[in-house]
Amino acid sequence: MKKVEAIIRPEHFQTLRKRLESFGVKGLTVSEVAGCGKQKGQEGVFRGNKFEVTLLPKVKIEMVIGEEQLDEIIELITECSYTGKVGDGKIFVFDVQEAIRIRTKERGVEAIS
Amino acid sequence: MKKVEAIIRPEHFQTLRKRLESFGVKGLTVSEVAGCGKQKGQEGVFRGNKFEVTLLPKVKIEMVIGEEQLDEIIELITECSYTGKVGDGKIFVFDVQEAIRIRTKERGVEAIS
Amino acid sequence: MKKVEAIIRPEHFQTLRKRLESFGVKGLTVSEVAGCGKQKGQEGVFRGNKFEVTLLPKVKIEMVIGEEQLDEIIELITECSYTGKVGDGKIFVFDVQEAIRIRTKERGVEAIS
Amino acid sequence: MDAVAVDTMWVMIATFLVFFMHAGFAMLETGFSRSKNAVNILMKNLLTMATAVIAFYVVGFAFMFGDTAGGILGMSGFALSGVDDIGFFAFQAMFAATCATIISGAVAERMKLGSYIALAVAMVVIIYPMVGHWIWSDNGWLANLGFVDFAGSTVVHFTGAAAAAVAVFILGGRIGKYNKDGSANAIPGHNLPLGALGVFILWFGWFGFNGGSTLSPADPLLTSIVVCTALSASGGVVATALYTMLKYKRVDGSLTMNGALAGLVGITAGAADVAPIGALIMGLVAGVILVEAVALLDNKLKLDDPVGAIAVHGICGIWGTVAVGLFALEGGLFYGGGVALLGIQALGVAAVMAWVLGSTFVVVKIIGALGGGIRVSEEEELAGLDFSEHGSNAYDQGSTALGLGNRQSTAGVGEDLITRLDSIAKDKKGASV
Amino acid sequence: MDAVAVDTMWVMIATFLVFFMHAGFAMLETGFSRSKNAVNILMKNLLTMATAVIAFYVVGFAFMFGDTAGGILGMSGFALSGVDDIGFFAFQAMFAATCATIISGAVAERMKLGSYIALAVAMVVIIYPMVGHWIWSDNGWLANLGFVDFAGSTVVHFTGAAAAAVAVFILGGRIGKYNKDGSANAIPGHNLPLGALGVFILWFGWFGFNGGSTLSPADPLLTSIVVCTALSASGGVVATALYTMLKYKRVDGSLTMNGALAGLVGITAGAADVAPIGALIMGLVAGVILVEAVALLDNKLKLDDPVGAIAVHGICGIWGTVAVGLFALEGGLFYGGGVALLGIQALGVAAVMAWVLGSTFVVVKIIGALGGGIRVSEEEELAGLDFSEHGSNAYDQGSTALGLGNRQSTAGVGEDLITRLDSIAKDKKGASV
Amino acid sequence: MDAVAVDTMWVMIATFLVFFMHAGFAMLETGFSRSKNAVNILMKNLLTMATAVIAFYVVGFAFMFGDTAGGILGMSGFALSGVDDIGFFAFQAMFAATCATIISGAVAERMKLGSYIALAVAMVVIIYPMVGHWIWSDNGWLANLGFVDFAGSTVVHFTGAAAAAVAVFILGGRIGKYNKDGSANAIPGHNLPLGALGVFILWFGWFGFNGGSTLSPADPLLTSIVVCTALSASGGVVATALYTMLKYKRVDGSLTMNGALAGLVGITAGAADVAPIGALIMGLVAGVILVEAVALLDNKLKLDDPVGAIAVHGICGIWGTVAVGLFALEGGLFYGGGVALLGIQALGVAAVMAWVLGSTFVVVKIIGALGGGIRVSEEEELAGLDFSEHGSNAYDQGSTALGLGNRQSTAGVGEDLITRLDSIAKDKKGASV
Ligand SMILES: Nc1ncnc2c1ncn2[C@@H]1O[C@H](COP(=O)(O)OP(=O)(O)O)[C@@H](O)[C@H]1O
Ligand SMILES: Nc1ncnc2c1ncn2[C@@H]1O[C@H](COP(=O)(O)OP(=O)(O)O)[C@@H](O)[C@H]1O
Ligand SMILES: Nc1ncnc2c1ncn2[C@@H]1O[C@H](COP(=O)(O)OP(=O)(O)O)[C@@H](O)[C@H]1O
Repeated sequence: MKKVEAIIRPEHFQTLRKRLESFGVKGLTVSEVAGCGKQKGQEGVFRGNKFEVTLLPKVKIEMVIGEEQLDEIIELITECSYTGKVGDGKIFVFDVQEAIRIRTKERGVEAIS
Repeated sequence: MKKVEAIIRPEHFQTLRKRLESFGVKGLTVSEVAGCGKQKGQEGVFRGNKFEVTLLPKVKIEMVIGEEQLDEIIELITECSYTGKVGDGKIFVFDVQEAIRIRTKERGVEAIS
Repeated sequence: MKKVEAIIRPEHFQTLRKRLESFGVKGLTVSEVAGCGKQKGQEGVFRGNKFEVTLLPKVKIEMVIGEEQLDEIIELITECSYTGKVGDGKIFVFDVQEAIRIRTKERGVEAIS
Repeated sequence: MDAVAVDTMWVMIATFLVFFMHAGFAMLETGFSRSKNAVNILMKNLLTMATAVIAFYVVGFAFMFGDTAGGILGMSGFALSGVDDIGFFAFQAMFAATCATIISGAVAERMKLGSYIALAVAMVVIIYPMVGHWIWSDNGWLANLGFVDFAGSTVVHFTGAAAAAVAVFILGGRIGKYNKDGSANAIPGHNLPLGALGVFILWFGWFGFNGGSTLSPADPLLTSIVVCTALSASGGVVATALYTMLKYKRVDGSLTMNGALAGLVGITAGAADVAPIGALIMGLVAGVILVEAVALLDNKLKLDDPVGAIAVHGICGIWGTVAVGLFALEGGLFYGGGVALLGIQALGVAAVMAWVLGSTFVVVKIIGALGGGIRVSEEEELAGLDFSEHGSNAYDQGSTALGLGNRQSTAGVGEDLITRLDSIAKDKKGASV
Repeated sequence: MDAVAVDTMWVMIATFLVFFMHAGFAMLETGFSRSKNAVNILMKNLLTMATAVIAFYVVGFAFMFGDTAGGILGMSGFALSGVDDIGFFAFQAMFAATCATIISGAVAERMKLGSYIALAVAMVVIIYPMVGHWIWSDNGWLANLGFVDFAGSTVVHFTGAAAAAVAVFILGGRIGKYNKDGSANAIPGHNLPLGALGVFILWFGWFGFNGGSTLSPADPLLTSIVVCTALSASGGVVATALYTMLKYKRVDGSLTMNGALAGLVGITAGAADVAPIGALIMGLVAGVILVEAVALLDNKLKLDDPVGAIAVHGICGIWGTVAVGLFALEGGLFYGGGVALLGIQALGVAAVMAWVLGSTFVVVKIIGALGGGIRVSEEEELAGLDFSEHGSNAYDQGSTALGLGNRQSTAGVGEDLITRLDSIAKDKKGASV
Repeated sequence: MDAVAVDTMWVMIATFLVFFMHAGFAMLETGFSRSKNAVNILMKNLLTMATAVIAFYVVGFAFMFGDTAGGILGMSGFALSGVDDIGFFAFQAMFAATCATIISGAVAERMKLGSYIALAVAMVVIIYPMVGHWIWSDNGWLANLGFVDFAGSTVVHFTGAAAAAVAVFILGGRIGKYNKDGSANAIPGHNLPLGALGVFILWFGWFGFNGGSTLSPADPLLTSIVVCTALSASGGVVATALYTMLKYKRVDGSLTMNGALAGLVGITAGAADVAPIGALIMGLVAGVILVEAVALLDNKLKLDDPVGAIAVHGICGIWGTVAVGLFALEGGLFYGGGVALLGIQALGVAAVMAWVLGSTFVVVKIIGALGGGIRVSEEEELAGLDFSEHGSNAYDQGSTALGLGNRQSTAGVGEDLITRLDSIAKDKKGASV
């Protein structure tokens, strides 16, 4: 099993979610994060003082999936989240030792299917 | 060392936290996440338009623990977070390369005990 | 590649971010989390009822970096986030299997530089 | 210009101000409860005003101010038939709504909307008009005894709070409020700025509540009434701030806000009968009483009242009524008037308490029997009443940041909630509407 | 004391109350739209009040109440020259601002600030005064026909809503509102407690709106007007709550809030001409109409109106105007008055509709042509108007928790937004200011 | 109906409106500062009202309006003894509270609650009454010179702002406000909708502030005063919006809100003496002055004033006072009145400035010496004043989503905060309460 962690633009999330669902991804967990990287912040004005917005809102998606799906899922994420402008985000892949479904106590691939 | 990542129902969190504490877990980190899986969303109404609530709020608990505690902790989480209905959540386990306690610069198991 | 996960005091974040930037870290992702560990909570009063604040706000920083930077970055985080009082936080290190930059489809170290 | 026009103007303006107090109640109660129940509490307040105006128009006003049947209840003027001074009706309708809405805060976060509205209607139709007839109609038996309740510490505030206490007693505390060992947990309100706004609005409206009760700006006591109102409210604030600092080591925000209301309730009965200095003292005492009353109700009596309504309107309502017997320039104990007035005031409070506790108990039991209980299911309570009773949440701050939009912060409590909503909806209609 | 002073006082107080309604509009509209556009909607409301007062002072008042040119338009009193009763001007200026600000809610979340202000000025300068002259000036042609619109269901509310409909029609829906198959999505408002506060404030102010339209507290109808206003609003609330329960299985929070306004708009034309029972029925009907109107506009007509302004002020404005023909004690169909009045009322609505739709269409087209369109860019709309048009967000709750402070919840939408802001700023100035 | 009753009614209503301005101040200041200090700022506002009413009752009113001691200070009427017109007292007490509460916004987010209250009491007891006696009592020396300050641009607003400037100067900026190179950072307010609500409430109340200062609706100038107030406020809004668009390329939300207040402060002195067109110009100028004043104070003078109180009430207060010398129909420079009045106005401002700066400096230094400094500890400031001074937070949005409930967003700043709270509590009591 692998954990895929994708950090993407917030506005891409809903499309990606639907695509992943059709593809057959069984579960995922998302959270609001903020990030910085190549993409530079913006400038705000409040009462005449300029301020820099150094962190940009991103969405982090975590999915634990079977190894065989990995390439296709990476493909799919890359496709859905692409604009070609800096800030599109990153995908990271990790090894997973074990997965347990609390409801059924199933373990391993069963737990995530 | 292992990292245990549990995604559970929000309302189970406080009990679980207390149980983990009594069990001897030394530290944990939680965050608010949203997830989807087997559990289907709900339907809301606003100004007469129905809308689907596709993501459900969950709590993510991250704990880095010693390997020997792993089974018992999985047991404990499964117990506390169980209702038997879909949506109870998942536990994932990862390898940890290193842990450092910032305050003391201790490393490895020392850092988390 | 390694993933460095640091859980630190919120008020240290901005300094750390600037230091990491000067050091040459190319990207990072942060999120708001809550944690408990050695550090005990505080007591609040609302309408005369005392309540315990069991979870303290922390910031979680995630960075995927090249292996060669690991030691220096740990050093840097430890330095910036140190007060010597309990609650300074932890750093965890994980292996990363793969990294992909969505914009360019670069993989591996290229993706994070 | 005839005097009638001037009096009419005064009463109308006071009517508007008392109406506006309901914005204050709504904000206070919303701010002091949790965000997952915010829409519900707002609806309870808005619907109280709406149903109260209608019910008081059809029946309540007649019971309260109609020709008396033995000093007990009025019996003419249904749907305003034969009523000349309908400006007075408008003013009084706002008072009736005030009395009823006091309950909404105390039962917040767990009482079914339908059951609550049924109770509010009962309040406006009979429970409150009965009290009002006794004390404010020309021939009420308490009025005839010389009972003094100028603008309604007892008639409006204590009546509402006593009914609230009954409802809370029957309901029980919110899930998570009390531990097994009987100790109480703090359940902090979710938006104190809204709560504070509510307090300012209430204070503002209260000037109309007390001042308007003169029914004429030519009343030579008017300015004194306004000054007493301001001084007592101020006394309440200062006393609560100091006393919580003493008792809890912090100036408790939400109690100090309640303190203003404690002072206001405390002066409502006596505004036309005491001196400014008396008003100030009454307010200071009310502020201290409030803090103790909240602790007592919360920890000892286990009446879980999220906004402090029973303490503010009930306990301080009693204080305000009884304090007239102490501070009244005419007949007050401290001004050499002996204990006669004090006795009458106490008797009045006791009589009203007996009637309100008893009648409300019966009414709530009937509502519960007809509607399958007055409390929402445990599951709905955990999820918050907003989503289950109203289908959407009060806040949606996240939508912009994440594009998640529809992520419901309170929707995670169990899969079968939705499937049960239709039947709940039916229950509710059966129960009350 | 002379009668003039008393009347002046009454009109001034009513002026203040109608002014305060704008706080209500601002809160309602802010609460019902998304947080990323909150500053923008607040600015639209504040600037509407400011520009309306000035524009009505310079031109609008003269067009509306100046010496008539053939019953069509007034032609004297520019900048109040030669105007004696400037208290009446103050009162009327608040009405003009009300009419204009109705648009702001309907076009929320996507219309350029500059374009909106240009439209608001046009409303106050000519579109609204024309209607007002026809109906409220001594020699207006509709007034002469016997058209009844006591406090402005048509003059103020319908006029504003009709103009709003035109602007919304030209603008189109918000991104994400409609799916390809034509179905509508819910875009929940971000802060219903603020919305509810807005409703309470509006209701409060409406007492001045309707009550103040007597221009004197000596008007024997005053108390009846106040009672009718309260009953109709209450009817609106109750009907909406029950009807949404029936139709959607939940008491819809935001629609019930709108229901109060539906009842208020519904009684504005007839407040001085109907009986309390008539007012109650008119309000009940308005509440049901509202729910259907919102569904109709939203789903069928695809007029995306985030706050329901067109339904509340437009459809219920028509209802209120026409209902006078049914419920008026003198001349109403239900009171044996035949259909004459009904016909006049309908004619009036039709005439006003023709003028407002036509003139607003032309004005909006001109504004669009001069300003490079009236709608913000897609990118700005996604990011929210607050950051792009005002440079900061409405909320910054996060700063304390995280020390992040400057994390902008709405700033992530695209790298070139900032670089385009200067040119946008220039466009905007060209367009309207 | 006697004229007295009508005048009383007018003054009472104005009293209520000026009271209500404090809801506006509270909302504005809360919205413009950070959420971690929201309870604290609310408490400061509520306690200002409460202590001001009491202190003005006991002492302040006597100093201000008592029989004069050489035109410098009043010396009779303590605790209202021998005072007939206590309605006038009520009205004036609200003014005194207004003057004091101006300070609360400027010192927000870092001044100890106890120290602040001590300063507020000093304002109401002596600093403000001294100024008031000079200008508004029958025998004040400035009044005798012909100084014009109709409703208090100088007496109330400039006095409050000058004291605020002293307190801010002594306090220094908030942590993080100024960089080592002296440049200023933006610290955005956390809730602009609340801030906007505050502005609308203030404007609403201001009609009572200026209009009520006639003390009678029979004053033939009343309607002109109301019109001038509306026009100047509108001018302020429009000018700020346009000027920030010019200067910063965006219509700055919070400055435009301040712009309304700038216009209101700007017309307060001259409302009864200028023409509508003069009022409009005064407001427009005030809006521009405001933007420059905020920039100047923030960046050059380094007076860190989170809500812009010093710019709004101070700089625009001076402008309003001096502008009377330019725009007064009688005696104004632009109306051929020469520079005499202008000189008197300038002299008045200078005299008031000298007194207020000097006396406030001494008072604040004394408070600091007695209370161990007037500023909270760095640790408390970082954590937010809410938790350390009041024990709970203003918002608890998270409880529903996560069931975390007690997670304190501001509680993470250091382990020894709690252990120090008791001693802080003691300090505070020593200092001021
Ligand atoms: N090395 C990294 N470790 C963790 N997160 C990263 C890393 N680099 C980038 N990110 C995340 O990805 C987001 C997009 O990266 P950025 O460099 O701005 O764009 P791009 O991927 O198009 O070059 C960042 O905002 C950050 O949240
Ligand atoms: N493969 C997965 N990867 C990451 N998170 C998952 C995965 N599957 C489920 N989750 C998380 O667990 C939660 C519960 O899963 P769900 O499938 O709804 O219930 P159950 O575990 O009872 O079958 C989801 O809401 C989601 O947050
Ligand atoms: N074993 C752990 N697993 C995950 N997070 C931890 C663990 N231990 C500590 N943390 C996180 O680190 C934070 C600081 O830890 P704490 O024990 O309070 O201080 P210190 O590291 O100084 O001993 C905690 O609030 C928690 O968020």
